[in-house]
Amino acid sequence: SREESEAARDAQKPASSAEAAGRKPKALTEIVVGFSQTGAESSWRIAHSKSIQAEAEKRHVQLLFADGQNVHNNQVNAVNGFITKGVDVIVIAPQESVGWKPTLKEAKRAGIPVVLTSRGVDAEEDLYETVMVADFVWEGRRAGEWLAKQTNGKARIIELVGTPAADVAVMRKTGFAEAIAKHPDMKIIASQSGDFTRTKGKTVMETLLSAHKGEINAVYAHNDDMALGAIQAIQAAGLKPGQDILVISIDAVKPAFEAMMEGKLNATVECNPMHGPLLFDTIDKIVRGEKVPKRTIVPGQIFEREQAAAAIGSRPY
Amino acid sequence: MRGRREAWPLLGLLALLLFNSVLSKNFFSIVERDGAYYGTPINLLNQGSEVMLLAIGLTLVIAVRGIDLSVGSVMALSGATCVILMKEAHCGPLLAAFLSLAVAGGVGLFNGALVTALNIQPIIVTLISMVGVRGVAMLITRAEPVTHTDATFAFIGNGHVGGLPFSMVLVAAVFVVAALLCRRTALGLFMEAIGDNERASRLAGVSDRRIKLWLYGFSGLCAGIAGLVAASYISTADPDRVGRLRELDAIFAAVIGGTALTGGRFYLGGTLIGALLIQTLSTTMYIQHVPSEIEPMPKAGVMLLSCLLVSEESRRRLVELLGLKRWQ
Amino acid sequence: MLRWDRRDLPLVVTAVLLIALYSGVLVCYDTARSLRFLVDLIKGNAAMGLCAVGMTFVILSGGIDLSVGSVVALTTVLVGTLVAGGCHPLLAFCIGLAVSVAFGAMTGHLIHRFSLPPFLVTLAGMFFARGAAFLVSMQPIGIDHPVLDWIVDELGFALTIPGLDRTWVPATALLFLVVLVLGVILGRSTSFGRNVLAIGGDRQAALLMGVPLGATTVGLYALCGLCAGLGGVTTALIDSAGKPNIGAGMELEAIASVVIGGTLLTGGAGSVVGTVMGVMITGIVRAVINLDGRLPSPWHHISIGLLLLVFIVMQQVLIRSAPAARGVEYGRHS
Amino acid sequence: MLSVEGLSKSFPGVRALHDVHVEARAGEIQALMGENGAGKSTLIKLLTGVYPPDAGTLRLGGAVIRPTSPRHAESLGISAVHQEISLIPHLSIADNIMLGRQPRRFGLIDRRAVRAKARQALARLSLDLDVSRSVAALPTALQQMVAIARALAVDARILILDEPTSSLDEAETLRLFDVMQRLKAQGLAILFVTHFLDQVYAVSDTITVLRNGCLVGQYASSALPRLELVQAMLGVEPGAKGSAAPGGAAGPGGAASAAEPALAARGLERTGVIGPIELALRPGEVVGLAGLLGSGRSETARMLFGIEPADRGELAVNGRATEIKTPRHAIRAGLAYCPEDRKVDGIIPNLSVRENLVLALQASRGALRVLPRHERDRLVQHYIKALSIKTPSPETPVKLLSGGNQQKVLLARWMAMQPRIMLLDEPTRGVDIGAKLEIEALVRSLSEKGVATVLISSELEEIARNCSRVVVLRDRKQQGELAGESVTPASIIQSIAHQKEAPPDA
Ligand SMILES: Nc1ncnc2c1ncn2[C@@H]1O[C@H](COP(=O)(O)OP(=O)(O)OP(=O)(O)O)[C@@H](O)[C@H]1O
Ligand SMILES: Nc1ncnc2c1ncn2[C@@H]1O[C@H](COP(=O)(O)OP(=O)(O)OP(=O)(O)O)[C@@H](O)[C@H]1O
Ligand SMILES: [Mg+2]
Ligand SMILES: [Mg+2]
Repeated sequence: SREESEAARDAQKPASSAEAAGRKPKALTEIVVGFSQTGAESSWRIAHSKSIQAEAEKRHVQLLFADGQNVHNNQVNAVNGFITKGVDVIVIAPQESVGWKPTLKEAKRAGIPVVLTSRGVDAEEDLYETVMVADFVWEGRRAGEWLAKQTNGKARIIELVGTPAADVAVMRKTGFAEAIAKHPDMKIIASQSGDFTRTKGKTVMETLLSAHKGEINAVYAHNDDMALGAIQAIQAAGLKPGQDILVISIDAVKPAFEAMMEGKLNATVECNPMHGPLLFDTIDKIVRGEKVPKRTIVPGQIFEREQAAAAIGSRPY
Repeated sequence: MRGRREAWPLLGLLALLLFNSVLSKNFFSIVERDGAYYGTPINLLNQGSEVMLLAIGLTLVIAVRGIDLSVGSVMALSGATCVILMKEAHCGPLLAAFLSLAVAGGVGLFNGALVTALNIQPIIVTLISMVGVRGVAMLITRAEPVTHTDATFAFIGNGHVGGLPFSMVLVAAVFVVAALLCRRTALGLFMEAIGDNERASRLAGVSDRRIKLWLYGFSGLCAGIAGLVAASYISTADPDRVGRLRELDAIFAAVIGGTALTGGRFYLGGTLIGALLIQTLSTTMYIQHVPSEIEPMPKAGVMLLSCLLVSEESRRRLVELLGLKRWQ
Repeated sequence: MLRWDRRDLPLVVTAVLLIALYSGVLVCYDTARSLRFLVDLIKGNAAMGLCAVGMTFVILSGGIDLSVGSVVALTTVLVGTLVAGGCHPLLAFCIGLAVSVAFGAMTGHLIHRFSLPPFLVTLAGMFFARGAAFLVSMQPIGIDHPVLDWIVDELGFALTIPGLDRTWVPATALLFLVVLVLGVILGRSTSFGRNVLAIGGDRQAALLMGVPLGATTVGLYALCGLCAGLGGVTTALIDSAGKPNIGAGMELEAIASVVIGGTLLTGGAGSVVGTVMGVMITGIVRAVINLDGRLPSPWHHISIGLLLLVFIVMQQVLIRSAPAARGVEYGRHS
Repeated sequence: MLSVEGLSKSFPGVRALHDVHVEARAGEIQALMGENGAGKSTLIKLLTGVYPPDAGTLRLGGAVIRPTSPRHAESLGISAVHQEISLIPHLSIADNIMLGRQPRRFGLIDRRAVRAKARQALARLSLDLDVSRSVAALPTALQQMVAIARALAVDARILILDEPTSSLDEAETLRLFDVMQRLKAQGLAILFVTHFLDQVYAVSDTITVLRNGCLVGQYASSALPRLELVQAMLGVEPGAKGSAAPGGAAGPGGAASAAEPALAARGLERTGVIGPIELALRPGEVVGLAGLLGSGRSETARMLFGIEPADRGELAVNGRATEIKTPRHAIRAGLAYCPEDRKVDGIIPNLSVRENLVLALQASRGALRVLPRHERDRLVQHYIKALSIKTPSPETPVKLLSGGNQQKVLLARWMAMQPRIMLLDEPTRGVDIGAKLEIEALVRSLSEKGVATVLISSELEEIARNCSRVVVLRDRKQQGELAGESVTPASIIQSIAHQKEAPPDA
């Protein structure tokens, strides 16, 4: 069967870089890391890639970078390529959490440790070393709580959802819904997808503003890009974003801070993309044979308008 | 005859608008503020302008039995070029816009050259540019959305002229230019001849290659204008997401407007109606709170219905079904 | 008896260039020098390749099917939901395939019966199937079943090339290869295949020559639906999951592979063999980018574009300059 | 065997057939005659189920039949060759002949058997072709033969041939007639359309005449003199139209002689395809190109017109050395070319008669100098009348016209250009006798105005009638030239045959 055949193959190639069971400890500078990134669809994602690439360079790790162009299958193929190539560590930033099991099994069979970043996968825990994520549900909940406090539990909200079925969107929606469920006077008038993009954020907001004239007093966007689009739509409709209509979003990228400084965005919940340093600390431990925790939450915080000016200087992305 | 042809998609559009005005009370309400009009119908025109621009260019290419899948990527490229030129080369907005349109037209001509000189199938040529051009757009913006606020630039996608969105003025201008070129000169005749029977047209002395080349260039140019509108609309050049799958919308607009993918007769007016139909459809989905996940379903339904409406064969069958003997 | 046929020229040129491309990759990247690379290539492109086989027939008939990507998604969620609901996976596969075939047949019926443009109908089909997939399940669902694990882990065979290496050929790759062979036979040696070519070559003439337009058209799109359904089953196996949002853009990739393989988009000329080469070419080009691993994101796009462009241009130049091509112009219908 | 009762069919704006009764008997060849647009092809399409009839019944051996598709008709035993050659260009000859009836082995097509059967079918027409070649590469005449072979390859009870001989030369036509006689002896009913009166009398037993969609009558061939046949078809005294009847032709081209050649080709050649050709064409002269099927007549015209341009030799137009690499060059130099295959090279099917007619003229003026509306209308009116093109309106898509009328539109397209040199490849193909004479008269009147013409025709009579000189081609090379008194059908045949060492496929 398969196991035998794989064993036979490994026997034929004893010098294979990844030796299945007992990995020899190695230094970071000796290893090759394969990194399968989702794509380059948002400022957040780009900051995430950059952080990892920059850190690899800093620590002299050879990093193979594969852009999945937002297609799950491309990522699976890239990871399979890494396995064939026999890299030392595989880093995956999955486009989707579901659909990784067979590939991870494959990596395990080849004895290559897998580190997940930015999103977890739906698979047994022993298939990967560790996962490094932000808590998306928490982010949504935090945004909901903030809005409840600001509006004293009374709000008529437009929710700009991310890409349908993307689990970040699902979780941010869930968290937010949890938070506002406690306040009967907080109502979501419309919940429409803005695809995580500025253009669709603006288009959807424009349309909804015309359709619900005078009814809306808050916008919750699943990412900053959509919020920035919505802000433009609010302005075009002759209203003051941040004042007539409160706007809160998630991610905390630089343009969001600029918008907050102009008073147009009220708050943004941080979802920290700077996984690089933490990631390579973890990889370092793994290749040296140390134990690492199964799950690392990359912590975030909420930034409000008032803090923007102070914080923007230190924002790296 | 031409008029009759466009009546059917128009009927579809009117039906959709009627449906909206019944279901949502202030669908047609328009307000005036600072000399400009606002309201859902105006939004519709403004938001639909991108697809209209793309579809005008595509209609002409489709008329000569071609196709241009690269338009979405060209949008991204022209927006990116313009913003980067303004931001990093400190070009004036007009010069930047002009240069980026030249780049967009250049991509179109490149497509045209490969199609005509090397005889490569249009779909494959433009599919390759679709991938490659997107890459170039990402390269010049370093793969990030680039924001640039400039009043003149912002005017393209947000400004008003005579109370109407400037983007509509652009659409009207491009439409009039295209229509005049095709219908007041013999170009339209040549295009329809090429699309219908390329060999025979060549033997009749029509310079098919040259016409095709320029039409691809024109399609690139239209996509370039659409790209400027898109970038200006959000004051940002977004190289990765702008224009994705827009080519399908634009082709749909052209085809529902009566232009066949197999070339020949083309209907620019029908194309505009088709583009409006698509935009109205999306707007309807937003307004009626159709969950984004199942949004495609009703969209498919309306698309199919409008196809059936436009197809002569299906009208004939319907008449047969209803037992009405004679039609016309 | 093998005879040289001028109409096979594009195919031969494509094959030669494919071999050249593959050899180039072998020389440049040592990791490609394994059987596993090849098997990965097949496995990784199995779903798209399956769609491309069905698409070949549709394009040969002068049509197009934009719905395949969505049908893949619909099949995966159907399988996922059914298995999650306690249905046996094999039964779930059959139901998924039945639905996709029915979907394709319906598309074909609409196209033929009301003489609608395939582009519009299948675009509507693309939206419809996507929406239906989301209706079945709004969220991705993992598929967990011992039978599936067995298929993924145990079904297949170990392939050894003496002196080279040994690798595992999984069921998904096998399925693709089997469908390929069947597709080639269907295209070359059945009257269905001839009829498809006839319709694509000249619809009116085909009608006058007694080709059953209706049955063939419905059959075509049903076949394409079946292939997309198989693509869905493959995807469900590879991912162990059903996802309503998968397969977007797959239709264009499949069309690209078909056309690169030498099939005319206007119909009437081309072959499944060509499509296989097209699938391999696009697959290799993508794999090269990943093998290299040093390119930043923008260059991924640009390199794919450039490599394909060089390939296509060489293909055309070689075909045109080949001595046999002279005088072909005489009867070229384009 | 087949009887048609009260058959009617209307298209928007046209009554194509009205209350037609036809009787086809087993073991009989029946000729279907009528002017262009009389409704012959429509009748055939009703018989083969391409269109449903508006009214009327069909009976086959007494039983009422309602063919719903060509496939259905074929299963009923009705096999047809349609007027516009209906073959699939990219498929091989064998596939075209056997499409839909391939022999199988283990459920799969037995390709060896397909080829063998196709070869057999061709052999019945004494043809020996490489059946694995695609039909697109064949000259029109051979395509026509393949289409006929296909129709003969089934066990039909009724065989319908719509202008099968329009692009065949004499030898091929005779071979076809031979086969028809054999089939007739086997008890088939054969329906046969042609515009050649000689052929009608050579093979047919009965003659059915249609005029304007109505039945004029059904006659025994032996009882219907030619003159009466023509009268029945045209509905007028033949004298009125047929004044320039065959034989009475005034020797043309007498006037032009000493003037500078309008077109002079010296050693013109396309390597491996055609040539070298030596040709000097004086203004007002009509030169014929004669040769067997595939001898390279069409290729010569295509080379002169720059479609497959020459790669060696010299060409001078009006004494000036001219390079013709594309059709546009040729048009600019004053050439016009009416192609042989109107479906592929000629008509723009979905455009209107008007648009088809002005296309070349407009193309030569460029896109910007639009032909004024009234000018267009005048041209179109003029040519519709001059060539008696039968069309419901100038706005009708040309594909809806009858075959002969499409051909006239093409001729009109080129005459409107007022060219100095005309290359006419089978210009009278599928055109009825009345119109044929009109076209010939037009060619003559143009030549009187100084237009030089190259005329290609498989009908040697036509060449002899119109040409002052004939260039004979063989095996795609120029073989010789006849001039003056020696231009007669007999001498042309002799000239073609004389240099033949051995018949090609005996
Ligand atoms: N599909 C159609 N739609 C509209 N009109 C048609 C159609 N087919 C034929 N007609 C018209 O019907 C009439 C009869 O045409 P038909 O082809 O039967 O003539 P025909 O006798 O075969 O002439 P020819 O000798 O030129 O082939 C013509 O006026 C033609 O324009
Ligand atoms: N018996 C044949 N089998 C296959 N191809 C042939 C045959 N005879 C001629 N050809 C092809 O026909 C072409 C020349 O035909 P062309 O059309 O010039 O002849 P033509 O004299 O005009 O005959 P026609 O009047 O039948 O068209 C050549 O390319 C040649 O390859
Ligand atoms: Mg006819
Ligand atoms: Mg000829």
